[in-house]
Amino acid sequence: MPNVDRRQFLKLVGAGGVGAGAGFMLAESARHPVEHLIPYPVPPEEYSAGIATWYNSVCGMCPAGCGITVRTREGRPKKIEGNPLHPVNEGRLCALGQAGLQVLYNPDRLTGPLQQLGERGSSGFVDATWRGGLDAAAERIDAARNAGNRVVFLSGGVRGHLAALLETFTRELGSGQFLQYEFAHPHALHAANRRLFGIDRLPYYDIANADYVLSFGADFLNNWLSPVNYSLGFGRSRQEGEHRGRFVQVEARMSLSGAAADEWIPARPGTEGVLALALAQQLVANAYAGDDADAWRAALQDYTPERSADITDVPVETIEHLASALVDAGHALAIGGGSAAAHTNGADTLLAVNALNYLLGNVGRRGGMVFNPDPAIGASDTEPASYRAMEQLAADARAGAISVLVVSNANPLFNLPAAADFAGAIAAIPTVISLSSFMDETTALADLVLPSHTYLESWGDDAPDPGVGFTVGAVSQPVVSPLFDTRATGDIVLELGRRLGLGEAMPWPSFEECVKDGWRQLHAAGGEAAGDFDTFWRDVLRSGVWGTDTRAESGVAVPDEVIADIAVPEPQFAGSESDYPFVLQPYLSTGFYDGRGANLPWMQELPDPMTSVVYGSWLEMNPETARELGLRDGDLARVTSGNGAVEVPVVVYPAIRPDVVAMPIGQGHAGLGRYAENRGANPIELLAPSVDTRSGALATGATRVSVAGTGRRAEAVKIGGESRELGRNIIQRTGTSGSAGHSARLNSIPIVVESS
Amino acid sequence: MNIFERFVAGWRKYRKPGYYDDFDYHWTMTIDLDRCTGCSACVTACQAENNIPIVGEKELARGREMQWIRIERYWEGEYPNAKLNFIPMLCQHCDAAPCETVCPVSATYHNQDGLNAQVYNRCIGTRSCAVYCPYEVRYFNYYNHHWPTPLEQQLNPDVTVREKGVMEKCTFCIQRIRQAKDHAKDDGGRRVRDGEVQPACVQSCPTEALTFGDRDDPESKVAEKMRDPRAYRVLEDLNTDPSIVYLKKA
Amino acid sequence: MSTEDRSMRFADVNDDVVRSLVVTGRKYYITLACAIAVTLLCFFFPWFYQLYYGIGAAGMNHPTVWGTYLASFIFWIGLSHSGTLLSCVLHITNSEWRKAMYRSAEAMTLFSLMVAAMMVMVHVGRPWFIHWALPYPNQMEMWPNFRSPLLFDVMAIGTYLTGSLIFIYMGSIPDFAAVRDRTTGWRHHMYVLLSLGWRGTDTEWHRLGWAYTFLAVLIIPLAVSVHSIVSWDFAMSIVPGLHQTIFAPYFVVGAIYSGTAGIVTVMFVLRKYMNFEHYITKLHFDNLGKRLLVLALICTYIIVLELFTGLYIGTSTEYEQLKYKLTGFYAPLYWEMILFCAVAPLLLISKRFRTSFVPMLILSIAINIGMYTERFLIVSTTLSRQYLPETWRVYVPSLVEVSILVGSVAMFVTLFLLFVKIFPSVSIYEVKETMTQPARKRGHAEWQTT
Amino acid sequence: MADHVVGLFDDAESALAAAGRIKASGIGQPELISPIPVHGADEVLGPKKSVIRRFTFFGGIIGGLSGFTLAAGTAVLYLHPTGGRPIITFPPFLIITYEMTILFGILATVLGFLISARFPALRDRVYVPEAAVDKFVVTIQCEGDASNQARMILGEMGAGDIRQWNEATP
Repeated sequence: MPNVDRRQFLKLVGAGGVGAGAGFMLAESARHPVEHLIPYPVPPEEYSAGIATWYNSVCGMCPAGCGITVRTREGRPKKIEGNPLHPVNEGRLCALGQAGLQVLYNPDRLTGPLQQLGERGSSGFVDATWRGGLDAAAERIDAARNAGNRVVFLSGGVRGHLAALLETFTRELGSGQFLQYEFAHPHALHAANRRLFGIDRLPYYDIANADYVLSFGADFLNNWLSPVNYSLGFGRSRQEGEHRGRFVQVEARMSLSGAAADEWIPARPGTEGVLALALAQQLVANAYAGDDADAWRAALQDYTPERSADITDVPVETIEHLASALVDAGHALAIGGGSAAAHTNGADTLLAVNALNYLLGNVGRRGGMVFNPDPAIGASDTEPASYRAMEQLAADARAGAISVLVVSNANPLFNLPAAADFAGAIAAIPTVISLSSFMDETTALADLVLPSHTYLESWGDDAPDPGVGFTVGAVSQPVVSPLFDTRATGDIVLELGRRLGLGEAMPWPSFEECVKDGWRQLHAAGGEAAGDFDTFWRDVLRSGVWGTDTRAESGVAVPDEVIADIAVPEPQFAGSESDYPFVLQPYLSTGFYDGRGANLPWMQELPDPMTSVVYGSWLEMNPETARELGLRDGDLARVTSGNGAVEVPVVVYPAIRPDVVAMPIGQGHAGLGRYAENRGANPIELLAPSVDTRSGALATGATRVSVAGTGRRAEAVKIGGESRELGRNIIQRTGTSGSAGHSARLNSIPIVVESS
Repeated sequence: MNIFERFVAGWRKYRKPGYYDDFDYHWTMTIDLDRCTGCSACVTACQAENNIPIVGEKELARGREMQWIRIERYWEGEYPNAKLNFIPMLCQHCDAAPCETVCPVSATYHNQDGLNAQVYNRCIGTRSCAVYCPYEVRYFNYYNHHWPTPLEQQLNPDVTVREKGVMEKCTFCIQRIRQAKDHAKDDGGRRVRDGEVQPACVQSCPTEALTFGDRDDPESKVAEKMRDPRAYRVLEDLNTDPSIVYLKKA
Repeated sequence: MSTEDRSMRFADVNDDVVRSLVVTGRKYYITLACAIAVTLLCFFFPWFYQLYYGIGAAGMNHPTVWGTYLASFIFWIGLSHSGTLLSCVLHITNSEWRKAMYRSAEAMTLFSLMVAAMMVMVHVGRPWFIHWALPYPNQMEMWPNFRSPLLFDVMAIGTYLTGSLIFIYMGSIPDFAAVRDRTTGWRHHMYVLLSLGWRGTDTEWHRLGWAYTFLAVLIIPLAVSVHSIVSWDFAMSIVPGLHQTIFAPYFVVGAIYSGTAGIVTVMFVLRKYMNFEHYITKLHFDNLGKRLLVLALICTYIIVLELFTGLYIGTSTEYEQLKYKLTGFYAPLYWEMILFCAVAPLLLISKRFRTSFVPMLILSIAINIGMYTERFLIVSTTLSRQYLPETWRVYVPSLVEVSILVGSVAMFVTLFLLFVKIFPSVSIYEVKETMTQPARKRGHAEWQTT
Repeated sequence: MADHVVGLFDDAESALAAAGRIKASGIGQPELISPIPVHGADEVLGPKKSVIRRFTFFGGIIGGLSGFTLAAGTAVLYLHPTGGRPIITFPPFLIITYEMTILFGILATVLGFLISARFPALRDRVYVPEAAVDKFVVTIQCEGDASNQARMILGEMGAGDIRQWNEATP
């Protein structure tokens, strides 16, 4: 509701006569709703008013790399839809991907370069020019380079030719360092695959053809790796033809995927790997007939169902029936990640899960996991930085080894635990340059802001990883002329390169040319048969994607010493159980991913699928736990870890272990514009700096917390009311009572019965 | 035909329940609950396509959400056997819609496509249709909503922006249906092909749980899904004859 | 008739009534000014605010799209059932005691109908298009939907308003004539017009008698239908708790009940402040009290019946609805309603209570508060608990709504205050008819003074 | 022109008796003007029949027909199928019919009343202001001898005041 200021108030008082009211009502009825002009003073030739144009591009909202089709009218993007030709998403798109439009049109976007004249972090930003801004940036970088100090380019996850360009840029600087920090990067999965199979690629999970999917903590239907692709597969495994795959989810807190599962198994957090090994042990004991069966048997002998049941808190019967189901299923597939990998033993857990896959004989097979080939375009050697690498960066900064930090499309201040004190590290860096499109927490601490285009305004390309099991390349083309005085990240880097005399290594006049040049090489590799490049390029732009389905079955082997070494160590939690009785499980939220979606009003208004909460964060806890703590739904609770405390409303959540509490990631921004600012709390702040020992990734699920009521109420804004069906038979199941099909229209009065 | 016969013919015509002999198209959506994961992609798709306003936290706290499709969630059982079921709920486009009869100004009526149409500029805001709707899928504009610049540029020019005091609801993306029908008409007057038109929600659904098409065409995907023994309709005993057919969870 | 009446002469009646019209004390002006001020401040100002910003100024939300505005609408419609209906019934049955009070009771009908119509304007989202609900030829070629229960309302209330207006006017014509002769200036001109040239000839009396009786006969079923139709706004839906066959009689009884209580309130005020002690006596209160008691019992019966219906249907929807009503968020209001509408009226069993003025006033106000609550509960408890539990949400009225409710009462008071200065609020000729005149031949034996 | 003799009585019975005498004397049809309806006037002055009942009856019938026609006609002319109901639906249209029956019945009754009681009065008629308070008045239109005779009768019957009234002197 709009605020009434004094003037409006007086106006209203003035209108407080009946006569005035009548006139007002007339005026009200004559008033037209919002009208907008066509944004084309001089339209391009091919444009005709009222006809929509579709442009294919690549989604930049999460690392999955879905293909998108953007519908534009009068030169303005109106809707983002999935690109039906793109094999990752086949025309489908998740909520966050569709909200990309609000990244473009966000009212809080930075409209031009800014320079900080006051103290860092103060509101002393003044408008600057691009020329001045780039000169200043080049000057600082040049000075650092000459002094032999480090220049760090910290970006979010990038792929394709932009990654290659950034790599070239930092390499050519001599003292440069290129770091990619992606909060949700599956470091543990990489580490596990590397160790078990010697392959450093992510697999493609062929869920569509699997008969039995056993997922350990991976919220693959929501935001784990490539959710749209997995969802497509999941849908097809469920009800396509005669085949109806079963799906079992093992996790401490029911995720969206857990809700879709046929069976949900709340294992003790951090012990999912033990369960996997217990199943492996059963498999080896009962069904596995490979050459290395003996080695496995020896390695897994400790993981008996009984012992594993003790560790995992999963009953022996469950373990046994899972094992027999795995054996009986035609194609059984184990997936691990997400909350199961968020512990100090994350990589070991995933290793155990992959071992299960290996024993099920589905690695490289249909209905199993297929390793993706190396990306065809813009190969970059830079492994995304783990938490350990970021800690190192912070330490270097504090030691004064870093002169310039360029941050692009990353928000380490939000995505790193308070314990890492990245703000302190930044304070020690003389020059911080941000290329962000938004005034996020990190950008607020920059000296110079050179705002970049959003992904819808810039050129780019991408080889999705995890892909679809075969080589795919996609071109991301601008779908709208830039709305503001911003520039593409690639162009900014090229411009800086020119000013720093790196023109030889980066000869392209624009990033568009850089991308095109890369694709020209790709095209040339195709030889004569590929035809003329311009036609090829036009076709790629038109379809938005390039690649052929060459998914082939292949086998892998596991070295014996790895088998012998297989074990899942006990997870280490920060904080003692007596002081901090609950394990905190932060999870990526549906709308915000790792927090990047928090400034999108659609995402703020998207009810969380599990709790229906909008605009805010909350703490999920088991009803039993809540009862013991004397908390009710909507009480404001104080969550304290060894590293901090936040206050959030309680949401009683029926499907979470009593010893676990969970919080969604994404809210709690101090910056990022009007929709995100000062809303909810950020659970990442609470996390202890524990890492997964093998991969160095932040163990997000390894922090213990205590929860106490504050005596205040602050109900989370929920869309949903009563969350029980009360025997009304709204969601029906096959085999339960209720009206059968649409034949029984009249005799199906629902009687109050406890639904079984 | 003499006057009497004409009268009798007219009488028969106007006394026919539902009035239409045949719908031009009988648009129907099937929702496979076994596939639906509750990912909410459809919600945002709808919001983007249909210019659904951003209501704001304060208004949402007062219960004035506007999204035309919502994911309902129902818990079942207790820990550790708790289960969460989702059901997307949108206007059911009932053939015997309770909302239509109650509108005093005919702002909502049934059109020849079997759609429950809402005429925004006719609506005077009695909100009685929302009361009569057992599915609670009609949403009211309590205010004039604003899009902070430049967010207003995302508005879909094919869909009106609704004024305060107007009821709104899912239209099955009628602008897309109209476009497809026009296209088919230009294309030699053929009928709209199955799959040629999809509402935004159906188009976005990552698990392909939603299917849309003409029920009268026995070859269509929806007709096939409706023949599935899992097919049922929510609150069927109310005899509203909805055009949304759900497929039971397994 | 009480003894004091016997000593009165015809001329006194004229004097009293004319005095009530012409002599206006400072107290009246202060009251009127207050009433107008409250109407403007509490009704029109918030309403304009709401028009400017939208219905969102009220507290309605997604499942509960109807709120106090509609409850007020039903309440005022209900209150309107006091006057004209009661007056008609009593006229047909020739009840003697009706005559002193029916005029103001009918005025209540008229004004509560007007306030109810205002509530409709306040209720709808776009009141500037409210005329679209009327059948009139227009360039949009759009006529209303006659299948809509809401349109039944429009028709029924329109008819009722017309009928009540005509009824009260027709009954007042001889009085206008009587007052005409005693007034001067603009009042005289007004009454000349209003009295149509009434002389009081035997033919005129005869015609008036017939027309009046016909109107009464027509209005009784009309009044019954009006509130039945209002109930159908709800009962025609398939909302659990609203889709009830008992609703039509329930609403009619409730309406007469609250209307009768309203009459008691108005009688008290008239008696006290317009110096009508001679005309409005204990007898009236006694009779009204008996009627209230009967209505209270019927009302209680239906309230209980409603619970039984819910229990017997036995579906989850009805059952939860019932449970919610009795124990949920609004339960305190429910029990308050039971106390005010079903329990407290049992006091009326005592004749001493019925003939004491102040306790009757308090009870009548309590009954109306209870009946308002009942209307509010019909809307709020049912709409917030419909078929899909996921949509359940409580509704709390906003400040604007409360203010408009208060303002609507003030509007009613304003209209009534204006009325008492224009219409003879006690029927001169009918009071005279009841008075002892030894020289007059009586048509009916029971006219002899009791 | 039209002269009237007017006699004022204190009570209805004497007035009625006087009127009866005058009627019997054949001077003309006397008229009774009273502050309240006088019961028994029919017996003295002759029975009255009013046309109001016909107005009411036919008004109601016309109302009913026009009500149904309005509803059904609107539905047929502006085809808006709603709720799977037929275009011409009986239960709702009968309610409209019912309300319109009553509305037209009421309006016709008023019309009948105005016509039969000759309202509004556009010309001056014989009238005595006291009749609106407490006097029962007998008037008779007569001239000359008849007028004297009437005065005599009125005086005999105990009229408190006997006046002459003509159009020029209201």
